[in-house]
Amino acid sequence: AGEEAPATDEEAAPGGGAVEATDFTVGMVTDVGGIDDKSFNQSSWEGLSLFGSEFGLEEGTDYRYLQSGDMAEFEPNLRTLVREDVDLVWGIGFLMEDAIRTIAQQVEDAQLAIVDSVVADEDGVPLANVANITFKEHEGSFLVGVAAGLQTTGNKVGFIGGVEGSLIKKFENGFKAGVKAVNPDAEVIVQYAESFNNPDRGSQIANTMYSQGADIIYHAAGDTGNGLFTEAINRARNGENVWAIGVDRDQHEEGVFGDDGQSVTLTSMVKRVDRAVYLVSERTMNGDFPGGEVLEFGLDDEAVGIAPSQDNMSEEALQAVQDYQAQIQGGDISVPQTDEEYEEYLSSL
Amino acid sequence: MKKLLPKNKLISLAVPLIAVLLGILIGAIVMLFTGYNPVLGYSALLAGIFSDTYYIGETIRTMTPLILSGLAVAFAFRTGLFNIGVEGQVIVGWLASVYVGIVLELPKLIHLPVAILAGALAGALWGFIPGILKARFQVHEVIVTIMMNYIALYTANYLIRAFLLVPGERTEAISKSASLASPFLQSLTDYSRLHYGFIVALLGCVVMWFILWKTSKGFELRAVGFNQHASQYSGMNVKKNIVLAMVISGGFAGVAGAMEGLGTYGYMSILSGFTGVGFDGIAVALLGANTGVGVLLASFLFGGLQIGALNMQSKAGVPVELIDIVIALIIFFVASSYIIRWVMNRIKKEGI
Amino acid sequence: MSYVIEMNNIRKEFPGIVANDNITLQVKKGEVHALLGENGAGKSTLMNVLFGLYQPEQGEIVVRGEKVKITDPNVANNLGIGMVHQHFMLVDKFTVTENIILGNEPKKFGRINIKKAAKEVEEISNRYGLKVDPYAKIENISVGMQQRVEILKTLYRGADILILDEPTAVLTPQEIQELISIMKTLVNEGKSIILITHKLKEIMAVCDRCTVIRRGKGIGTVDVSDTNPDKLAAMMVGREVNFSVEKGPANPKETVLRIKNLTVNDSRGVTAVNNLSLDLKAGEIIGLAGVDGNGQSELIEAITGLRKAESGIVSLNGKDVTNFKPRKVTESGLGHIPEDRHKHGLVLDFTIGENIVLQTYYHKPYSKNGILNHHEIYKKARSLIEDFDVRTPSEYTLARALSGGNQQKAIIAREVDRSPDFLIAAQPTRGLDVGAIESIHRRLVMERDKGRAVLLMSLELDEILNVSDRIAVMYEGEIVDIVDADQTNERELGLLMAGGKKEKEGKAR
Amino acid sequence: MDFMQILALVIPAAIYAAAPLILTGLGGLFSERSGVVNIGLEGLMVIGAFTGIVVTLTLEGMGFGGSSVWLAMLAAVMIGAAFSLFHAVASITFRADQIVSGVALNFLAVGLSVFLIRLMYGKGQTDYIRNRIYRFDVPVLSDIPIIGPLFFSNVYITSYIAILFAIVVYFVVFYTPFGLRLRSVGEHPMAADTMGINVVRMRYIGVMLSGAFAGLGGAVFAVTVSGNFSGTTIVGQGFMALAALIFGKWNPLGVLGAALFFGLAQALSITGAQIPLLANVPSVFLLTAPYVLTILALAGFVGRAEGPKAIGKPYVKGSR
Ligand SMILES: Nc1ncnc2c1ncn2[C@@H]1O[C@H](COP(=O)(O)OP(=O)(O)OP(=O)(O)O)[C@@H](O)[C@H]1O
Ligand SMILES: Nc1ncnc2c1ncn2[C@@H]1O[C@H](COP(=O)(O)OP(=O)(O)OP(=O)(O)O)[C@@H](O)[C@H]1O
Ligand SMILES: [Mg+2]
Ligand SMILES: [Mg+2]
Repeated sequence: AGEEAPATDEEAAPGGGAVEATDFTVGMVTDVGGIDDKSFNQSSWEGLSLFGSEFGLEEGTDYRYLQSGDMAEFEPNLRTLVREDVDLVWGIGFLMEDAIRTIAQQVEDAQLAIVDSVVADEDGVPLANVANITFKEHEGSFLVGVAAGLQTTGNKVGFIGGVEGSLIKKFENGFKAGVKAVNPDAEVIVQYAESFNNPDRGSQIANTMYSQGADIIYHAAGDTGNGLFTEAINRARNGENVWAIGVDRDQHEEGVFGDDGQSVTLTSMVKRVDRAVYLVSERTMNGDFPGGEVLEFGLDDEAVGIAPSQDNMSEEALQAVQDYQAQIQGGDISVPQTDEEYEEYLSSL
Repeated sequence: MKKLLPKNKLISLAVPLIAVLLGILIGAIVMLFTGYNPVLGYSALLAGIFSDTYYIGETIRTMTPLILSGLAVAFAFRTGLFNIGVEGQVIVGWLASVYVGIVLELPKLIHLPVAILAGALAGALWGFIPGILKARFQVHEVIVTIMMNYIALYTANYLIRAFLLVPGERTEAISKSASLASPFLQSLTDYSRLHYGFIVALLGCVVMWFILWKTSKGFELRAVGFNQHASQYSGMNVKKNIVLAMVISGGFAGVAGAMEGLGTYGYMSILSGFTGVGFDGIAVALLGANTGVGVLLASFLFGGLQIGALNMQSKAGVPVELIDIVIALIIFFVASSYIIRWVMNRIKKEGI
Repeated sequence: MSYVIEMNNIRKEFPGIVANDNITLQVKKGEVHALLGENGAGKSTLMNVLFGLYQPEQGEIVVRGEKVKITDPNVANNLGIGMVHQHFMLVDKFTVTENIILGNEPKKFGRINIKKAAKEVEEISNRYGLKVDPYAKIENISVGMQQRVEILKTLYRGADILILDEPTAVLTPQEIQELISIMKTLVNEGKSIILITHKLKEIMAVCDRCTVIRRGKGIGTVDVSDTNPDKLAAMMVGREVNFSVEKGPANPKETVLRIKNLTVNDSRGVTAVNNLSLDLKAGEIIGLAGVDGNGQSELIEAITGLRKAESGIVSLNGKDVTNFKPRKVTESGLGHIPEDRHKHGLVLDFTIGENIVLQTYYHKPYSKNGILNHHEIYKKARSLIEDFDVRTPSEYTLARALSGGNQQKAIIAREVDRSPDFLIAAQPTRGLDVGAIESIHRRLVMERDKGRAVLLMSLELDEILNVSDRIAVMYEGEIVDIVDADQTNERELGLLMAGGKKEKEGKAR
Repeated sequence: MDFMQILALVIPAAIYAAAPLILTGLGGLFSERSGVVNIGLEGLMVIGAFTGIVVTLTLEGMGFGGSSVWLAMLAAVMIGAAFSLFHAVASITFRADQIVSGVALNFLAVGLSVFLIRLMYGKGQTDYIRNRIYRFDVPVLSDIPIIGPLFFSNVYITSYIAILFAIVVYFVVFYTPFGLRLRSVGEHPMAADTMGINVVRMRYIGVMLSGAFAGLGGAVFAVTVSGNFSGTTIVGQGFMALAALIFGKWNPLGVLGAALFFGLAQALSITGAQIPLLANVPSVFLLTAPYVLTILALAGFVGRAEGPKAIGKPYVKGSR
């Protein structure tokens, strides 16, 4: 599974090069991070860009993005696109749920899509004109947990979350489950930074965790997680043997230190928002808008998993990751998402 | 002397106008030098404010909390205090109004005012703390209010997370009976988020003017702001008035928060950072010369620029940050009104 | 005879006013030259021109026979001109030495050589008899010592032409005597002095010649030996001035103010008023005399509720008002013209109208149910401006824009208009010219004759003697004696103020 | 974790977090001691951080390697000083309200820097710099028991620089002619004027020094803490520095102490979650601790902070 190339490569395009200009238009609204946040906004835009260039759309008119300066701009930005009759309007991130709901209910012929959330009406029924894209982050996190559990030398690993909530809980519980699966004695230290964009806090939390003896730390904290890499590099340069696990994208680059290209990144849990964006956009262009559906992208779709950079992974870990992936896909393991499920999972071990 | 007066008034009016023009002019120069077309940029900006009822609705919606936070800053200024803590007061006001909007069940006629009042009270409480510290211990209100901003941010986030969280990193929505949202106004403005809050904001302008200039309490508040010794000498309770000034200022800010909670959003999210409403309020108050009408006009300018900037980004590709630059320059020129006046007097003299 | 300074045909304008209109001033070497004029006549302006703070629109300055252009104070300093400003130019938080060496610091390895500087300061101060403590902070020393520091500043820079702008306005009689002898020492050393003062007696005492200006115009220069105070005053204001206050005998009635065994601490917690008792009757003026700092200010603050009384009783019209809030005391019949008009008397950024109702704004008719009635407020202001001859463009003018004398008139108007049974006037004429003083004194007597009790606190013995019926002398927080005004004189009062009655020796501080 | 371990964790973290605040606070001190309020410290830090990152990235691209950050910090000092001219011209020459001018500076700094970032890189934030300033153990000293691990291990050289600056500034402000003149201008500009001191020039120097120091503070933050630049790199640190200035009573050593105190509270708020005794305390208490403690300290034992007397007022020759 790990051999998959990033979405920017040709093969990721299921359409396969049938380049023909259409009059389809698509737009996305980013969170405050913008399209270069090294995280899901960027990933989404990569997916949309690939989609656009594959199908001969013109950037800026046929496919484009609007960046939100703050939360108050979600709705105006989304509405701008809807008002311009853009065929498919993406809201990137669960924070846009309410804005999308409002607009979807008011403008019934709009076609909207949201990443990481499900937009439902008062009765909990998904709205018919919104496509909901979610990921099985817990599954991918489980796999990096397995790697961490096997490669820790001190039986102590750490998890840094951005802001506590059901989404990041999926990362946390999946990760913990993975660690425990292969190394029941290992301790997992968990701390939330209460922010997705505070690398300073990220590095201090990492500092504390490493000081306590954790040698591998996984983060699901957006920009805050960059502090983890700073701290890990700081320590690695002083000769300590510490690792970081990246999230969302292959974060090998972030961990590079020294002149010969070593990286403190053990591996990364990739979440292929680009792929989902590409696929759903394509479906919509082809007249198959998945409105009202909740699309759950997981290991099966190769939409979550471990990153292609695997130099720092041990053979044993790589092997174990593959085994567990098969088990999950085969339904032998049900990866916990919530704290309750995790408790259950633990007692079942 | 008498004859000079209208002329002076004219200059006073002209100064902010000139400041705005200069700010926009330099913005155009910046665009020109950085490869954007200023004509295209500004026409997109204008179109993004006026070209559609939707934009007008959004502009007014953006103005609403700005007016109130501007009033909060202006009120404090008028009473000799610098309230940098409007931001924090907005946050607690937002939370309190939403909380009341969620937990109470009352007929609209009662629920809505109570929810707004809750916002005002929370903001007032947040203003009370720096007020009492200033009055009792002479602690500089500027630092305390800066600190209170952070406390508000973290505390509000904590309270939401601990007690009010629903999926989506936010509180649940307020009941309809506490909502300022208006389907009528929305349909009038092509589904903008315009809500009845702007009436509250307009009332706010009147209230501030009334308190400061028409009541004996306002007389005291201003006197204490200008000269504590003389106020004490003339029998005013200086400490009480300092606290009261901060409380009222915080109250305005709290209502600004309520506008977001009860109007624009109908809930409160976990905030990843400051809302900016409070800090913009400082600029609005300054540009508006700390008067009710001035604040109203200034927040129209700011709200319009902020909403229009979105269109400028999407239509002309000019980054929204350009508007921040323009706003900064406008504040700069307003502050430097001395030099504008000086130049204008020069021109006039030479003209005669 | 050559002049050390010649200012010829100086003209200086401010927006809307010609402060100096073709003034000529010639100062001889080694003389004390008085500059006399009403408030606002343009004296300070002229001196600021000489010192380089202002540039004249017209005219020339000749120093020691050479035509010069004094573009800033540095130039003046280099020409040997030093100025002691009407309002002290001292940095409160600096020490005496730091203030003196500022801008001219002796250095050692890049740092200030404060020891050397302090020694120099001590040397100069000993040479001219200007006693100062080089290491004391300005905020902790007396006004008199601050003045000496100002003079030292100029001497440290080697000035031999000294400008002293109203140096005595803030001094006690003793300090004035000291200053006069210092001036004499300086002149004997060959230095020249330009002295601005409103006190004609001082001119007669130390000055050789006197230049009079009126409304920005030079009136003339006279030899002091050829003139007398009446002539000078007439020159200054352009008419005859009556110095002695015309008043009939007092007609005291019932006791209005009764103070019994009052003890008050000052801001540092030291006893400032010590077990003091005093009765004041309707229809009389008691003058409160004393050297500054003997508890007068604290006494007044305690009476008015601005300061807590530690023990004792203050009663007004038979009602105990001890430690009442200021407003309660005011409402019980107190009017108070405060010592510091800018700090306590006025809200400078309020209009005259608003200042006029500063004590009464919450009353009918100025407000009703908490709502102000601007119409009534400004109606009142207009009538008081008229009655008290406050010179202001309008009742909407900010108090800040008024001259000192007119600000004081506005305060007096406000306080007197409420017809208080008891009126405190603390230093009501400080810094004002004779014309203004005359009218204020007349007003105080008028109030007495209407049956009010007046407590006049002043550091000016002339004022105390002229206006009061009885004089209470304070020394170290106690009233050492109460004497009838027409049965005492300056000498006796001076002795009492120095603690004479208690047979205490030494300085009064 | 044992107590020593906690200290070894918290104290270096406190010093590290304090460094940008110390530098910026010292900058504010120069400006305010000369009589010019500087709310614009935040904006000046933004410019410093912006310069620090952009110059580092550019120099790295040109192959300067490890020296890039140092040159970048130097550049930040100069650009910071130049940018502060905006505040100086407005508030000194144009007699603008100093608070207003500072607020405008803050708006301008964020707007301009992000605008330029978009122009230069086509996106809202920069890449991460490669050559950061990394921690090191001071040779020999770090081996001293107790003191070594607390103060000489895991330290940033920039922290030492900041502390050194605080001491130097203390000397300059209180023991040199320049310092005396600077303070006199902030206390009583007219008095200074009559003593032949050029008030306007002193104030320009004060404000530009504040720009230089705050620029350095921003750059230090950027190259040690954030590693890249975006509109949210500096959020509130400038205001905290201002608080440190007031808390420290406009005294360089006071600023040092206040900044260290803030740093300590911040370090505790992060590390506290993993300290057994503090782990069960809701995080909000730790998060808000620095701010609450500052307020309590001001109300309780620090008491009234009285600034330079003439602060905030434009100096107009001959006015009274
Ligand atoms: N800085 C200033 N700017 C503008 N006008 C001023 C300024 N200073 C003083 N004035 C004007 O000068 C006039 C006289 O002011 P000044 O303080 O010299 O009064 P004064 O000489 O003490 O008068 P009085 O005899 O009433 O005490 C006032 O009318 C005031 O408006
Ligand atoms: N800075 C200023 N701006 C405007 N007008 C001024 C200023 N300074 C003085 N004046 C005006 O110049 C006139 C002369 O003022 P000046 O201070 O020289 O009077 P003065 O004779 O020293 O009075 P005083 O006895 O009160 O000290 C005043 O009436 C005042 O109106
Ligand atoms: Mg005067
Ligand atoms: Mg004068």
